[in-house]
Amino acid sequence: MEPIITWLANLLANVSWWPWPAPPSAAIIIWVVYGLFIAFGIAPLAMIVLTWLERKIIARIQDRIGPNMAGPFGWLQAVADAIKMLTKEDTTPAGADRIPFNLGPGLIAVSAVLVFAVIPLAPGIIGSDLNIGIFYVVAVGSFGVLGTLMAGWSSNNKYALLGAFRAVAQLVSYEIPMAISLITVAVVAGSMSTLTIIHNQAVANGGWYIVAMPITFLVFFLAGMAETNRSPFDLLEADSEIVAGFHVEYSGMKYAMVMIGEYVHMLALAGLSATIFLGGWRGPFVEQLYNAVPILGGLLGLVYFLAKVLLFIFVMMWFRGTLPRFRIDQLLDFGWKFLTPLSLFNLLTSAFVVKLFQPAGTAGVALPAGPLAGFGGLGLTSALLISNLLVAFIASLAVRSLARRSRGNVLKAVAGVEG
Amino acid sequence: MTEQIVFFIFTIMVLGGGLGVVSTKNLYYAALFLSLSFSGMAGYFIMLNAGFLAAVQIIVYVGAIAILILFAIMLSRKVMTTNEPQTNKQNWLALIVTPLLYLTLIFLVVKVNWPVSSAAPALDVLTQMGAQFLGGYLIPFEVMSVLLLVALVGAIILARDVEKGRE
Amino acid sequence: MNIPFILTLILLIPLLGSVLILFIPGSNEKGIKNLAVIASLFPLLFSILVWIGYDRATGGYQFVENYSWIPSLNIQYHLGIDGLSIPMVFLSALLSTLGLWYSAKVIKHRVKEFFVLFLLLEASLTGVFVALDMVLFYFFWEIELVPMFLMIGIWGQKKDRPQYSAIKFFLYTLVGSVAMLLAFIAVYLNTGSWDITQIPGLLSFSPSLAALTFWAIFIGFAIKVPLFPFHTWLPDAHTAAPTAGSVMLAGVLLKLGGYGMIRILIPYFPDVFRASAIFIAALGVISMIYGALVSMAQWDLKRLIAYSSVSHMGYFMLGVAAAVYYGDLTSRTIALNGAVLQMFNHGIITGGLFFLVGVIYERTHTRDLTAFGGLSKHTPKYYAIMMVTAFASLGLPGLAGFISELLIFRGAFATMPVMAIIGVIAIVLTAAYILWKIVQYVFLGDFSQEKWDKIFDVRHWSWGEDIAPFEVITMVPLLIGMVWIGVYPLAILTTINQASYAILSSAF
Amino acid sequence: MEQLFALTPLIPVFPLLAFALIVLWANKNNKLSAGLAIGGIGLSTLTSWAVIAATVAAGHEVQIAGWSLPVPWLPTAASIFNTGFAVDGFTAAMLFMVPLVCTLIFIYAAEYMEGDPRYARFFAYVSLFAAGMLTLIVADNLLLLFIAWEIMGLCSYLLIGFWFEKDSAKKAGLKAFLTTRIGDVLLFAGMLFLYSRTGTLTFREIFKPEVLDELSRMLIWGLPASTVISLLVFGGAVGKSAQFPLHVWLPDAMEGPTPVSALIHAATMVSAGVYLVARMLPLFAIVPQGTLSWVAIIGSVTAFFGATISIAQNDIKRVLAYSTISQLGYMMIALGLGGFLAGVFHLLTHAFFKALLFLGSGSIIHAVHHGAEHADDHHTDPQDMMNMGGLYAKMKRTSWAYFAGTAALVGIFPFAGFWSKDEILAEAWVQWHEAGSIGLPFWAWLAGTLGAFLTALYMGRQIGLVFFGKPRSKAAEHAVEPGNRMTVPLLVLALFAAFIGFINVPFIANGWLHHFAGLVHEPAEVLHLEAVPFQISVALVSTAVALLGFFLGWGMYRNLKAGQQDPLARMLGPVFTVLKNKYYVDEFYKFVFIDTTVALANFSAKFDYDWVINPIVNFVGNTGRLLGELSGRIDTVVVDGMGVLGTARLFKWMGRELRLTQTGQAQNYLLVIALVSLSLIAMYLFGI
Amino acid sequence: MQNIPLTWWLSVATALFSLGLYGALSRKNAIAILMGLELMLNAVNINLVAFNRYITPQNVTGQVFAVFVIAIAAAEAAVALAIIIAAYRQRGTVNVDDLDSMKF
Repeated sequence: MEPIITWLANLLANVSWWPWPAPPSAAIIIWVVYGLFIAFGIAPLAMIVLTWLERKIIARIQDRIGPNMAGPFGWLQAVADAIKMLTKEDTTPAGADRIPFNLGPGLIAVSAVLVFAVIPLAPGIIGSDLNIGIFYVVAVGSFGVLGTLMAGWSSNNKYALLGAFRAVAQLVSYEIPMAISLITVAVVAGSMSTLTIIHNQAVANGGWYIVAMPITFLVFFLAGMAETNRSPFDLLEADSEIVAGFHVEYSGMKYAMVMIGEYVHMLALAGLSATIFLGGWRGPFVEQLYNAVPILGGLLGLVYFLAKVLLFIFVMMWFRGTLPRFRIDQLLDFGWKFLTPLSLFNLLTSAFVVKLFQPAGTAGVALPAGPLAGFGGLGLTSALLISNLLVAFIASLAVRSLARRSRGNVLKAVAGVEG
Repeated sequence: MTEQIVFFIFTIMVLGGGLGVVSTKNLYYAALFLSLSFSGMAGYFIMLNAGFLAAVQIIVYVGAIAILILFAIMLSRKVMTTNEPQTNKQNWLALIVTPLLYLTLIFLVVKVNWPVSSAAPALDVLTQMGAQFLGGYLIPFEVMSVLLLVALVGAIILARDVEKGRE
Repeated sequence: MNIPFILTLILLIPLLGSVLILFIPGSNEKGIKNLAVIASLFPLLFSILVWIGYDRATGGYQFVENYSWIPSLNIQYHLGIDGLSIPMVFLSALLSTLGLWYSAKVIKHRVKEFFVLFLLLEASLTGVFVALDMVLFYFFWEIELVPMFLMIGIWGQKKDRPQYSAIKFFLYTLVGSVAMLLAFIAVYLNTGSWDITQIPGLLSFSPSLAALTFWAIFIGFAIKVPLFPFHTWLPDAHTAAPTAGSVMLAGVLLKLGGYGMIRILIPYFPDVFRASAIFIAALGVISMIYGALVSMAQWDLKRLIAYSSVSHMGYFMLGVAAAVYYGDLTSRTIALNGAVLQMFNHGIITGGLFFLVGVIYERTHTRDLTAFGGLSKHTPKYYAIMMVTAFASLGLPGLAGFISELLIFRGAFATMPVMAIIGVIAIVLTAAYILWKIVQYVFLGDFSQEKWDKIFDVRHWSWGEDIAPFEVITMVPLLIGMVWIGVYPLAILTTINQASYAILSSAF
Repeated sequence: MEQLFALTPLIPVFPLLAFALIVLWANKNNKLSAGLAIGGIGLSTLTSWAVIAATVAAGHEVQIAGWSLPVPWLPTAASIFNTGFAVDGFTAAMLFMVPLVCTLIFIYAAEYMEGDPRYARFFAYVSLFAAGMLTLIVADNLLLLFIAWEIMGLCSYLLIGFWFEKDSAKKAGLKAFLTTRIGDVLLFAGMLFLYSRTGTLTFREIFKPEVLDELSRMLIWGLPASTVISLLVFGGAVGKSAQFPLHVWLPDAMEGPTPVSALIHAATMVSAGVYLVARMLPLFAIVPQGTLSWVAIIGSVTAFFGATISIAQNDIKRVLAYSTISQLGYMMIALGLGGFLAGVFHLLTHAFFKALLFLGSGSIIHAVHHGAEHADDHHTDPQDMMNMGGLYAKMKRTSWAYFAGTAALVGIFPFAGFWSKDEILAEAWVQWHEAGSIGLPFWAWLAGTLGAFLTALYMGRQIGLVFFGKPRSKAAEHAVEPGNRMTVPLLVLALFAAFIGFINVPFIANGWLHHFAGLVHEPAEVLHLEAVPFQISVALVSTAVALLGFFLGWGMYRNLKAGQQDPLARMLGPVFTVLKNKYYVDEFYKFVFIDTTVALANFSAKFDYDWVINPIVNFVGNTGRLLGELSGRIDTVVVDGMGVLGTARLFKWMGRELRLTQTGQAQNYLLVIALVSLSLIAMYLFGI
Repeated sequence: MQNIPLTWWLSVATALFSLGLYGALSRKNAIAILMGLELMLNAVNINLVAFNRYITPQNVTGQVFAVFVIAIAAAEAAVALAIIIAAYRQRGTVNVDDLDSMKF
C-alpha cells in the first residue's frame, strides 16, 4: 500500500465530523475518483493552458507580444477560445460517415489521455503501475492512429484523406524508432515499469538517463515530436499544402477534441520524457519528505515533475517557432534511414554495455554477473555515455560521407548542366 | 460476477466486431469492426493474465494490421463500392458449412474433458517469455525475425510501382 | 595440438566459396577469381596446420570428428586423418590452390561455372581422403565425378572430342563405382557398420565371398588408378581437360583409387590381397612397361604425359602388391611407404608437367611435338623448370621421383624379385620417352623463328614468350616439393611411415 | 687434425652452391658465373687438401677404417636408414685428384668457352658435375653414391648435348644418358638386392666378413647372392666407364665442348665406374672364380678392342676417347685380377695425363678453329687430324705439354703411365706365373701388352699428324697458341703427368700410396692386398713394345701430305674400314635394340588405342548404347504404345474432366478444406 | 478467474473462428478475405492463451506461441496487402473471382 493511501486512510479514520468510521476501502475509492478527475480534468486544462502558453511563446519568438487583451497577460484568451469552440455549430459534411466521423476525435483524445495511466505524477501517485508500462504507451498510441484514419476517411474530403495518409505514414514510421529507444531504456533499466525506471534513476543507481543515454533521448524525443505531429513534423496538418489535414471538416466540439488530443499528446510526451529521462518527480528532498509527511513530499515531487514537463513543452514550442517544416519524403527518409538505424545501432551497443555491467541475477534463467559488474550504476552510466557518444560520432561520420556524396552528385549534375 | 460481466462486454466486442467484419457490405466498416474485435481480444488477454500479449495485440493488430488494411482499402477505393453484394457464389454453401463446423467444434469443446489446472497463474510472465524466446525457442524466434525481414522486403518489392521500379 | 572441426572446415570452406561465387554476378570475373583463390587458401593453410599438428608419436587417426548422420542405417559423419591421408589432403589442397591461381589467369570462358565447379571438386576430393565412413567415402567419391565431367566437357578443346572423353571418363568410373558400392553394401550387411576403422575387426566373410568382394572393390579402385587394362579413359580425359583440370585429374583424382586400396582393401581383405598379390604386381609391371612404351609412341605432349601417368601409377601398384606379399615387415613397410610417396610425388610432378604443357599450349594452341624445337634457347626459364620437372618424373636421384621408386623397388626386391627386375626396365624406358620425346623434340635442336611465329598466338597471349611470372609462381611450390623430398625425404616419410607401419602390422 | 674431417660434407657443397647461385642469380653475368664456378671448385680443392692432411696425419687405422658421419635420411618401418659421408685412404687419394683436375679444367674452360652464348649455363653444369663426382667420392653408402652417380649422368647428358643446335650433339647426349642408364638400372637393381638382403647399404657394414660370408652363401636364382649383386653392380660400372659392350656413348660424347670431354674422361664420369668397382671389390671377390673373372675379361677385351679402333680414327678427340676406353680396360683388368691398388693407381695417373691430353687437344682445336676463322674457312673440321700438321712450330707450350701427356700414356720411363700401367701388367704376369698355366692372367697380360703397342702406335700417329710435317690446311697454317688461362693448366697437368707416378714407386717410400690407400679393404679379409714386386721383364717388354709402336706411328704419319691416303688403311685394307666404323657396333645396336623398342612402342600405342584395348572399351560402350536404343524401340512400340500411352490417354481424359474442379479460386479450395475437416472431426466424434 | 470456465473461452474462439471462416469463404473482396483470415488467427490465439492460462498456468508457452502467431500474421498481412495492391495496379480489381489466371 502506498504511503499516501495509508495517510489518506488515517486521515479519514480521524475525521471528527463524520458520524461513521470510514471503511479502509473508502480511501482507495476516494483516491480512484481523484485519479479519474485528474485524468479527465487534465485534458481540457492542458488545452487551455497550453494554447495560451504556445501563443505567448511563439509570439515572443516571432518578436510579437501575443494575446494580451483578455485578462492579465491575456490568459483569459484561451478560456474565451474554449468557450467559443464549445458553443460553435457542430457541422457534419453531407457525404461523411457519421459514426466514424464522430468517433475519430474521441479516439484521438482518449489515446492521448490513456498514456497518463502509467506516468507517475508524484511519489505514490500513478494511475496503474503496469509491468509493461512503457510498452503500454506504444500500444495506446495505436488508437490515435486509428482515430486519425477514421477521421480522415470519414470526412469524405480529399484533403482530409491525404492528411490521414500522411499521418499514418508518419505515425507508423516514427513509431519504430520510438519503440526501439523505449526498448533501449527497458534494457538499461531491466524493466518496463515506469516506477522501476524512476527508481533506477536515483543518483545512487546511476542518475538520470538523459546523462547516460543522450542519443536514446534524442531519438525518442524526435520520434515523439513526430508522433504528436508537432512542427517541424506537422505536415499532416500542413495548412499551406492540404488546408488542415485530416480535421479539415471538423468544427466545434469535435474540433476541440482534436485539439485536446494534440495538446494532451504533447503533454504526455513531455511527461513521458521527464519520467524516463529526467527521473520524473525525482529531485532534492522529495523522498525524505515523502517518508516523513507523504502529502508534502508528493506535492514537492509534483512540482519537480511539472517543472520538467514544462521544460520539455517549452522545447517543443521553441522548435515550432524556429524550424521549418519537413518535406514528406525527407520526413520518411529521416525516420527510416537515419533514426531507425541509429536507434537500432544504439540498442545494440547499449545492450552490449549493459551486459558488461550487469550484476548477477535471475530473469527466467540464471544470469551471471558481467565482467565489469563491480563498477555499479555510475560505471554503467559513464560507459553508456561513452558508447552513446561513440555511436553519435559514427553516425555523424556516416551522415557526413553521405552528405558529401550527395553534394558531389549535385555538383556533378550542376556541372553537367553547365558544361 | 464482475469478471463475467467484463467477459461479456469483451465478448460482445469480439464477436460483434467479427460479425460486423463478415456481414457489412462496407469494407471500411469491416476494417473498423475488425479493430474493434481486436481490441476486445486485447481485453481477453488481460483477463487471461497475458498483459504483454494484450499490448502486442494492440500494437500489431490495431496499430499495424488494421491500419494497413484500412490503407489498402483506401488505396483501392475505386472498387470499394458498396452497391453490389460483397458475397460470392458459394455464399450459401459457406452459410451451411460454417455453422455446421461451429456446431461440431462446440460439440468437441463440450465433450472433451479438459484437464484444467487450478494452480495460480505465473507472476513473472514477462521474464519467462524472454527466457523462452532466447532459450528454448531461440531458433523459431530467429527464424521469425528472418521471416519478418523477408516479408518486409518482399512487401516493398511487391507493392512498388512497377514503372518507377524500372527507372 | 587439436583444432576442433578443422577437417570439416577444410571441406566446408571450398564448398562455401563455391556457393558464394554463385551469388557473385558473372560479369565480376575478378571478384570470382579472387574469391576462389582465397577460398582455396584456407584448406591449404589448414592442411599444413594438420600436418604440423599431427602427433607422430601417438599415430593413428587424429582430428577425429564423429557424429551420427543417418542413425537408422548406422551411417556416421566420421572424419579423421592419419599419416596416409595427411599428404593426400595436403596434395589436394596445394594443387587446388595452384590450379585456381593458374586458372584465374587463363580461364576466360564461362568463368563463374568453372570456379564453382573447381571448388566443388576440391571439396569432394578432400572429402574422400578424410572420410572414415564408407558411405561418406562413397559419397565424396561420386560427387567428385560431376565437376570433373563438366570441366572436361565444357572447357575441353574442340578438337580433342571433349564430350566423348567426358562421357567415357564418367561412365568408366561409374561402372567401377557401382561394383564398389555393391561390395560396400555386402560389407555392411556382414558387419553392420560403415565405419572404416571398425570393419577390419568385424568382417567375417567366407573365403569365396571375400574374394568376390575384394575384386569388386579392387576393380573400382583400379579403374581410378588406372591400372592396365582399365586405363583408356585416362589419355582421352587428360587430353581434353583444361590445364587445371588435367592437373587435378592427374594430381589428385588418380590418387583416390590408390588411397582406397591402402585404406580399405589392405585392412579389410589382407589374405585375399596377399593371395592375388603376384597377379596384381604383374598388372602393375605391365602398366609400368606398357605405359612407358605407349608414351614413347605418342606425338601429342599431353597424351604422352597421360600415358606416363599410367606407367607411374604402375610403380605404385607394384609397391602395394609388394607390401602385401610374403616377406619381412620392414621391406613391406618400405614398399608401402614407397607406394604412398609415389602417389604424392606423382601428384606434384605430373601435376607440374601438366601445368607446363598448359604453359606452352596457352601460347601456341598446339601440343604436337614436331611443331616445336630449340625452345631451350628461346625460353630458357621454361626450359629450366621443365627440365627439373621432367627429370623428377624420370626418377633422377636428388629429386622426388627417385625416392619413391627406390622405396618401391627396395620392397619389391625383397618380396618379389622377379617382378622387380622386370619392372626396372621401365626406368630405362621412362628416361627414353622423357628425354627423347619431350626434351629433345621440344627444347633441343635448332630454333626456327618462322616456325615459332607461325604457332605463337600473339593475339590471345599477353604475357610474353618465356614462362610468365604467374606461371613460375604456380610451379615454384611444386619445384620446392620435388627438390625437398628428393634431398631430404625424412620430413614427409616419417608421417607416411607411421601410417604404413600401422596399417601393415595390424592387417597381417 | 681430426676436426678437419668435419669439413668433408662441405667438399661437394661448394660446387653445388656455385651451381645454385649461377642458375638462380648469376646467369646473366658470364664473368661472375665463371668466377663462381672456379671459386666453388677451388674452395673444394682447398677443403679436400685439409681433409687429405687430416687423413695423412690420422695414421694407418683411420686410413683403413675411415672416418664417417651418418645422417638419418629414410624412415623404414621401425628403423631409420642413414646416409652419410666417409673418408678413408682411398677416398683421400681420389680427393686429391678430382677437385684438382676439375679446377684446372674449369680455369681452362673459362677461356676456351669464351664467346659461347650459354657460357654461364656451361659453368653451372660443370659445377653440378663436379659436385656429383665429389659426392660420389665422399659417400659412405651405395645409395648416396648412386644418387651422385645419376646426377653425373644428368650432367653428362646436359654437357654432351650442350650444343644442342647440332643434331649430332643432341643425339649424342641422349645416347650417353640412355646407354649409361642401362648400366645404372643394373646398378640400381644390384643395390636394391643388396639392400634387401643385408638391410644396409653402408660400405663398412657390408664389408664385415660375416655379412660377406652370408651373402656368398645366400642364393638368388641358384647363384650366390654376392655374384648376382656384384655382376649387377659391375653392369653399372660397365655403363659408366664405357666398357664393352656399353662403350658406344663415350666416343659420341666428344660432341660436347672439349673441357667437358676432359672432365668426363679424366676426373669424373668414367672414373666413377672404376671407383665403384674398386670400392665394391670385396663383394666381387668373395666368391672365387665369380664376378672378378668377368671383370678381367671385359677389361681385357675393352683394352685391346678400344685400342684397335683408336688407330683408325681421324678425329683428334675420338682417338683420345677410344684411348680412354682402352685405358679403362686396363684398370678393369687390374681390378679383375684382384689388384686393387694397381687399378686405383692407374685411375689416378690416367686422370692427370688424360685430362692433359684432352685439354691439349682442345687447345689445338681452339687454335685450328681460330685459324680457320682467320682464313675465313668454314668447312674445315677443326677436329680432323688430316687438316692439321706442323703445329709444333706454332704452339710450343701446348706441344711440350702434349708430348708429356703422350709419354705418360704410352708408358715411357719415368712418366706416370709407365709406373701405373706396368703395375697392372706385372700383376697379370705374376698371377700367370703363379698359376703356371695359360689362363685368364695370361690373356690379360697379352691383351695389355698388345694394347700398349697399339696405344703407342696411335699416339705416334697422332703426334706425327698433328705436330709434324707441313700444315695440311689453311686453318692449320693460321693456328695460334691460345692464352695463358688455357696453357697454364696444361703445364701444371704436364707436371703431374710427369711426376705423379712417383707416389707409388716401389723403390721410393716403399710404395707410399699402397700403404695410404691400398689397404682399405683389409677388414673384409677376402683380397690379397700386398703389393706386387717390380717385374723388370715386364717393364722391359712393355717399354720396348711402346717405343716400337710409337716410332712406327710417328714415322708413318710424320710427313703425310694433304689428300694422301692413310698409310695404315693401305696396309690393313678392309680391316681398317671395320676399325674405322668401330666394328659396326652402333649399327648393330640401332638395329637390334633401338628399332625394336621403337617398333614395340608404336605397336603398343596402336594396340592400346587403335586395335585392342580402347576398341574393347568402345565396343562395350557402344553395345550398351545399342542395347539402350533397342530397349528404346521396344519401349516406344510395345510398352509405350500399348501400355503407357493407353493409360496416359485415360488419364488425360480424366484430367480434362477433373480439371474443372480446379477453379483457380482459393476460396473454393478453402471450402473443400473446411468440408473435409468438418467430416474428419465428425468422423472422430461419432467414432466412425 | 475460475468464475469463467474454459469452455466459455473455447466457445467464443470457435465462434470467432467460424465467423472468420465464413468471411474467408464467402467474401468476394480479397481484403475482406484477409480480414476473415485474421479473425481465424485471432481465434487461435484466444485458444492458445486460454489453454495456457487454464491448463498450464505456471508457464507461458502458450503465450510464446501466440506471439509467434501474431508475428506470422503480421508478415502475412504485409505480404498479402502488398500482393493485393499490386494486383489492383495490374488488374484494376481486388475481386478474387476475377483473379483466376491460375485456373486449369
